[in-house]
Amino acid sequence: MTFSYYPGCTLKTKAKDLDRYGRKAAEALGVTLEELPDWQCCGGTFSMSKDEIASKLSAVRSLASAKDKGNDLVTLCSACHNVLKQTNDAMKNDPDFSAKANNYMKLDVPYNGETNVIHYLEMLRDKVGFDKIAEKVTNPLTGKKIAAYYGCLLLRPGKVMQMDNPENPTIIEDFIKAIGAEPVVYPYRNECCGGYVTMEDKALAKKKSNKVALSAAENGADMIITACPLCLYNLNKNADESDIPVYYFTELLAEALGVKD
Amino acid sequence: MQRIGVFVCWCGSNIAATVDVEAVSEALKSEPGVVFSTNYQYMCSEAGQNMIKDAIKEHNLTGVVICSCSPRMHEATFRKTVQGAGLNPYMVEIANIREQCSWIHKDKQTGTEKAIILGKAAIAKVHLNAPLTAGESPVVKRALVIGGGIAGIQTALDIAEAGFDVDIVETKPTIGGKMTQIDKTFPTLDCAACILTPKMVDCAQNEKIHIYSYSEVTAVKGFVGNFTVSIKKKARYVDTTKCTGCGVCTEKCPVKNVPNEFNLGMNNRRAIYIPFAQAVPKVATIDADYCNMLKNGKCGVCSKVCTAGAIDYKQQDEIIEERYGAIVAATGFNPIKLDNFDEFAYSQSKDVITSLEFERLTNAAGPTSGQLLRPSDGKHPHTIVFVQCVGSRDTSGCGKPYCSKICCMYTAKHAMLTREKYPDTDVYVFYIDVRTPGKNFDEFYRRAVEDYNVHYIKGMVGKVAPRADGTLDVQASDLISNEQLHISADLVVLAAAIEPDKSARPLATMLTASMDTNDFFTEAHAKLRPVESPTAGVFLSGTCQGPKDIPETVSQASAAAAKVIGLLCKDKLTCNPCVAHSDEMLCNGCSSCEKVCPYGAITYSDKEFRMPDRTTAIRRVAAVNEAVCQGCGACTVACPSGAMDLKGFSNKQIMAEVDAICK
Amino acid sequence: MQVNEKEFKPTIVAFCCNWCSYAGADLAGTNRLNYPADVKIIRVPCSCRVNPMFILRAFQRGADGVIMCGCHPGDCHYTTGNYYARRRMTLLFSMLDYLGIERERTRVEWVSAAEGAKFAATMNEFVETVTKLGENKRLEDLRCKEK
Amino acid sequence: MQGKMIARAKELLQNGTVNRVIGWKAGDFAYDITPAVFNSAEELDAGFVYNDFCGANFSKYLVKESRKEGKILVFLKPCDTYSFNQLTKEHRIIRDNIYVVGVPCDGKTDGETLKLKGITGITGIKTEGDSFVVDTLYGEKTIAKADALPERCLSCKSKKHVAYDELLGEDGEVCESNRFDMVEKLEAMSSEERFNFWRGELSRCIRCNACRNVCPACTCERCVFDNDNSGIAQKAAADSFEENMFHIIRAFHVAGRCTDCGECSRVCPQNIPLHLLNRKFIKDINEFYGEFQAGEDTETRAPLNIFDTEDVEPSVVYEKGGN
Amino acid sequence: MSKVTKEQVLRSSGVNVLKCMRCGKCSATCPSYDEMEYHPHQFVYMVEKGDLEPLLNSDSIYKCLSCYACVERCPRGVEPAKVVEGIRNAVLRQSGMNHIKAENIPEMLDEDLPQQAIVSAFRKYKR
Repeated sequence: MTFSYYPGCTLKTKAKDLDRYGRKAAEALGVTLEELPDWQCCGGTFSMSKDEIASKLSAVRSLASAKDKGNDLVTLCSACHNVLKQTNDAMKNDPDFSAKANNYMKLDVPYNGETNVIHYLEMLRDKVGFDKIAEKVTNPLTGKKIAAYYGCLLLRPGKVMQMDNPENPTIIEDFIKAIGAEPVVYPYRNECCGGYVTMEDKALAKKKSNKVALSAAENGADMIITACPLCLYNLNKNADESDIPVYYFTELLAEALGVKD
Repeated sequence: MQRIGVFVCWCGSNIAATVDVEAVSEALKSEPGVVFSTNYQYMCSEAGQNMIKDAIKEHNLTGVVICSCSPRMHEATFRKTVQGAGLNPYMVEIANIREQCSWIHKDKQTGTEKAIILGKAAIAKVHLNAPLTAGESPVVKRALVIGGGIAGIQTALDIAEAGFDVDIVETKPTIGGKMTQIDKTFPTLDCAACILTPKMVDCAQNEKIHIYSYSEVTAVKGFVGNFTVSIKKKARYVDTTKCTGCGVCTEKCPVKNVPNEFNLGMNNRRAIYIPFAQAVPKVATIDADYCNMLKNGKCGVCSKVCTAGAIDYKQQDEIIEERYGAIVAATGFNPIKLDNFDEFAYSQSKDVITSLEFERLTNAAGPTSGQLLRPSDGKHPHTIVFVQCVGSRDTSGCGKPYCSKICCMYTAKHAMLTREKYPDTDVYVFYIDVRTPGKNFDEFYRRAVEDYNVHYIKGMVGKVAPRADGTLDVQASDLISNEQLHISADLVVLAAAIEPDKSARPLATMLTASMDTNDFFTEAHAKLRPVESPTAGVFLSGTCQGPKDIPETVSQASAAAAKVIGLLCKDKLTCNPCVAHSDEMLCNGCSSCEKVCPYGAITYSDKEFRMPDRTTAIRRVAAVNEAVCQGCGACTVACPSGAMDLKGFSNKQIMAEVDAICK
Repeated sequence: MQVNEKEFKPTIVAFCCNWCSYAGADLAGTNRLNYPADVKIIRVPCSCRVNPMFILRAFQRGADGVIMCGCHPGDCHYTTGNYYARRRMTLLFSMLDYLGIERERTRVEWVSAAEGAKFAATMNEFVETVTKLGENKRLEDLRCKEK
Repeated sequence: MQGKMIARAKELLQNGTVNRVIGWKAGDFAYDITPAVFNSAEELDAGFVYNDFCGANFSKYLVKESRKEGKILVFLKPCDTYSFNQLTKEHRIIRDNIYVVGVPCDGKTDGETLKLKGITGITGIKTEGDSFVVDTLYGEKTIAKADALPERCLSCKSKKHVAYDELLGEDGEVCESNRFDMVEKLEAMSSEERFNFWRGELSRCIRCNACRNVCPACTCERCVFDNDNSGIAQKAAADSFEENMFHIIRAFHVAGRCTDCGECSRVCPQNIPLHLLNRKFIKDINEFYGEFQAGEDTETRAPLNIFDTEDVEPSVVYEKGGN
Repeated sequence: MSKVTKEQVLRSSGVNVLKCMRCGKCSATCPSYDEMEYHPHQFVYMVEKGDLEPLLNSDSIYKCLSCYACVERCPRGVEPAKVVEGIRNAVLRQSGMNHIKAENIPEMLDEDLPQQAIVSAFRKYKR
């Protein structure tokens, strides 16, 4: 099983763990992740404005390059996934935007959203299969009570992301079961942690991240896992009313598969 | 050559505002065959109709073209008019210059030009019209009501009252429908069971009414006055003629964990059950999905305890066929599934319930014997939040675009009853709009606010977060005070939108009745024929036509019954004379037409013909049964030789219209 | 100065079944939903009444586009008529395309009695498409054209 | 084979199974063979032939013949039996009045084709392996079948008889055929190219009606083109539209019924490849509604007289390739 | 600063504010509600009225977390967050209106702050 892989800027710097464990686990599962040779930063956030073209072009370039490779494009960072998926959707379904973007890009063959963008979690669920993962787990995290934190970008807008039920997701919970731990469902798992304003408004970021962390703790979780570097940072740094640890889900996956050196 | 009269209607200003009616009647005057052309304010008025009649007599008209509204509106009117003047009613053609011209074009010149062309097409067609005579078909004096809720019950009772036989087909083991699950009814607060169950008993006892419970319609053939319907009587593994409804079996059955649908799964029933005490017919039914005897042949307890010997594990589904003159659809509604609304935590918390579940929680025959208790821990809730419009008025694709109509009133009822019975309970209602048109409805809602101090808050709930301590954190907006609220509630009640029952869509297909995009049955006319389907002989009763409360449902049910009685009173119906006809001289006998005819109206026989060369030949030729043919025209295109044609819509007529339009 | 060429107004024939699409067209009118006057509707009892001969005839007499509307599959007033119509039109359109007649000049659309808005939108779209194609020159009878 | 056929025909005449025989009869020249009815052993001896020029399909003659007194013997090649079945299915021929003897066929040529290849003065023909050996006034000439067979034989769809009372010789199998190649080629062209191709072909039509007269599916009591009441009566193609119209309507009328016997193209004096119209319908039907071969049996409903609720929408035409 | 028009905001956001039925679910679901002077439903309503000035001058446009909760839960498919972003973009596109200035960045940084926070802050708040 071979996929194109888009790591994104943060995974190359502050979130190396997310990337490193993700690659190791993939290898252990027999999945080949081929890093797009010429990927560019996705821009970090998808501009909701229809007339914003330029800021979305770097994402389009990466998508077009993945199309040439011919494999599904796997992302790991929630934010990159959101940007690539939304941009791809616009290229596919917004003729006005795709015409303008193609005009700017001057590709040999116009790009119209042909690449299939999937998140690493979707790859685990739909391509590898959680039951297969459970079989390969050598070091099950038995007894661990883990709270999945989806945040906002992984699931929404639901019509575009189409990963799971945006209000009652199960994909990370199923993942947690696959690695032998017990998922803890709590209501704030899909509410925003306020990561965006961490530079701008610390107080708001603290308030929101505390709400998430406390809700997870209140429901008996030992730890929180996430797919988003910004959420991880924010929950670690700003959720000061709770000391619940936060990990990348790939780290636990690598641990369960016995490849976390 | 026809002598044609042209009559252009102004329809007040509806046509005249964007079509120069004078110019149209003037232009059409010079068309071949037109000997008279005029225009008038309202052709459908008595004066207008007299104008047509006078012109027919004065000018010896043989054909009439009326440029007016849609033929779907007044074709029948004008056919009657010309008939009054001695002309064959099928010598009229209508040019639709209102719906398909004046109402959609703003520019007068454009509208006028198009109206002239439409008029010319109608003239071209009427040139080729021939007088047609309608045949007759008999009416079977028996009606079928599909659905045994309050709508179906009322319709059946009224039809039976008029002396006609009527059958009710109900998929559930008992009639009664949703109303059996409701506790009290607004705005009078009388007990639903007290007013419904006597009607159910009336149905059972009325000798004109036959109830097919636990049955469904599987096929419908025929047409108005003469439908043939297949009804599947599902195996209930109990001989209904022997069962006395004593209920011993339902107490002894060892399978105790079947979710009780009557209480919406909030408690359990046995594998053999009677839905509730007042069920009609009051007989037991075995749930084949759970019965041990039927699943693996091990048990047989019910059979042993049944003194009447009514249990029959070998019973099979049975299909019976019955003929009817009229069919009433009364398939009712269901609350929508709330899968798309998990922000309200319906699937995460037992204490988030729907309004129908709330009805069961307050009903004396419900799982809590009428005590309002939290499903999670059986404690009294002290703060209750009602959320309105859950899935109603939703155009995002998650819910239904329409207003479910009944939620405002039943929520006011729930809030009021709660406050009355448990005055220590805080009750909040989040609303977008409170819609209470109806007799004594707004007064009812105001009582909830003014007399019972229910907190009505203009705003919506955004998120319900179940807390570890069992409370529900309700995050909502209060648009009047412009703040975001957090209410710690014990129970949240969602007013889920209602939708037509799933059986309605396949039924509509069988009945060839049309449906709207929400799967409600379409009425023949939104204002003037609200209880008839566009398909002749099919009538609509209750919520299958649109959201309705009980009083409205009952009025519509009686209205549908009146329409059915009107039909069944007739001994014969006039057939549509626009039927297919085969030219025997051209017929190849190939059977193509017979294959595509949906009514089996075409038969073949060998016939002796005198050929042009004076020999005789035996040829296989088609013949159309005009009483059975409905005039769709499928055969006319299947026929390679052009032997088959359709009266009133002949090849030449349609091509004449094409020519007139394309000229 | 050059005289402006007269703006091309296509001739469009729409065959509409009486029970769904003609009623849908009526609803478009009742709701005052505009679509170009170039569309002229011919009422037929059912889409299965539409003979390929009618469509060819329309082209012969100078139609630039022909559209057929019927009940949605499964909702035919006569139960099955539109299913036959669907096959006939699919094959006929494919043949016209095969002969090099622009495929956009023919169309089938299912419009229910409740879909006035869809009717108007469909007609607007179809007229626009046909207007772009211009006059139908590949399948016309010159003798039938006005000089 | 000819000898066997005459012998068998005589037997059947003699024992009263049939009272006449429809077969091929030599004309003035060896290659202009015409259909004829033989009433006696003598007539058979005098004129009955069966050789590599006997291409004509007799099925259509049976529409009239089967309505006459007594039973008639007919010799059918594999491809003729498909037309025969189709006509039986449509009640156009009375099966009980016909005795069918299936005869094998390895492709039939005609004088016209041979002449174009430079073979004239033909006095006889026989098959030797993959070649025809033609006797001419100028001696024996050999020509490869691949060069002398018409398209319909080169892309033969079946050597199997689907209807017969008895067989002479071995029965064959349904063939792998490449008969849709040209249709595919046309489909791949641009709309403009297709238009020009068909204008080039159809503009040669002289409306001689040969295609219609020979077509085993065109057996209407009265053709719509000859019927003043049909609204589309037309005797001669007066302009490009009418040329198109005649062939579109004709192809549509036989759609789902045409067995692809190829007679239309065989008889066209202008060499218009009319079979390409019929094959387009056949190909579309196969693709849209599943494989269907008209005349394969006498029960299966014609594709246009049946439907599936999940049929493709007409918009499939816009979605396919080309433009 | 040239005048920002309602049409500009509508075009840029691609939102049809007329679809709003004033249920207030957007504001009910907004995680930044208490930090905002004008709330999501007010953005929609005020843009519909053409009352843009207060919004353009309010800090509320920087409080939106772009978390799509209102987009996801709006029963009418109005997508209020896009209106907020439309207003914000209108402000940022005016020259010299960068909300975050590069010279202020170093003091906001700490060593663990992920790249994406900086990148997105620039994208979102800078012209």
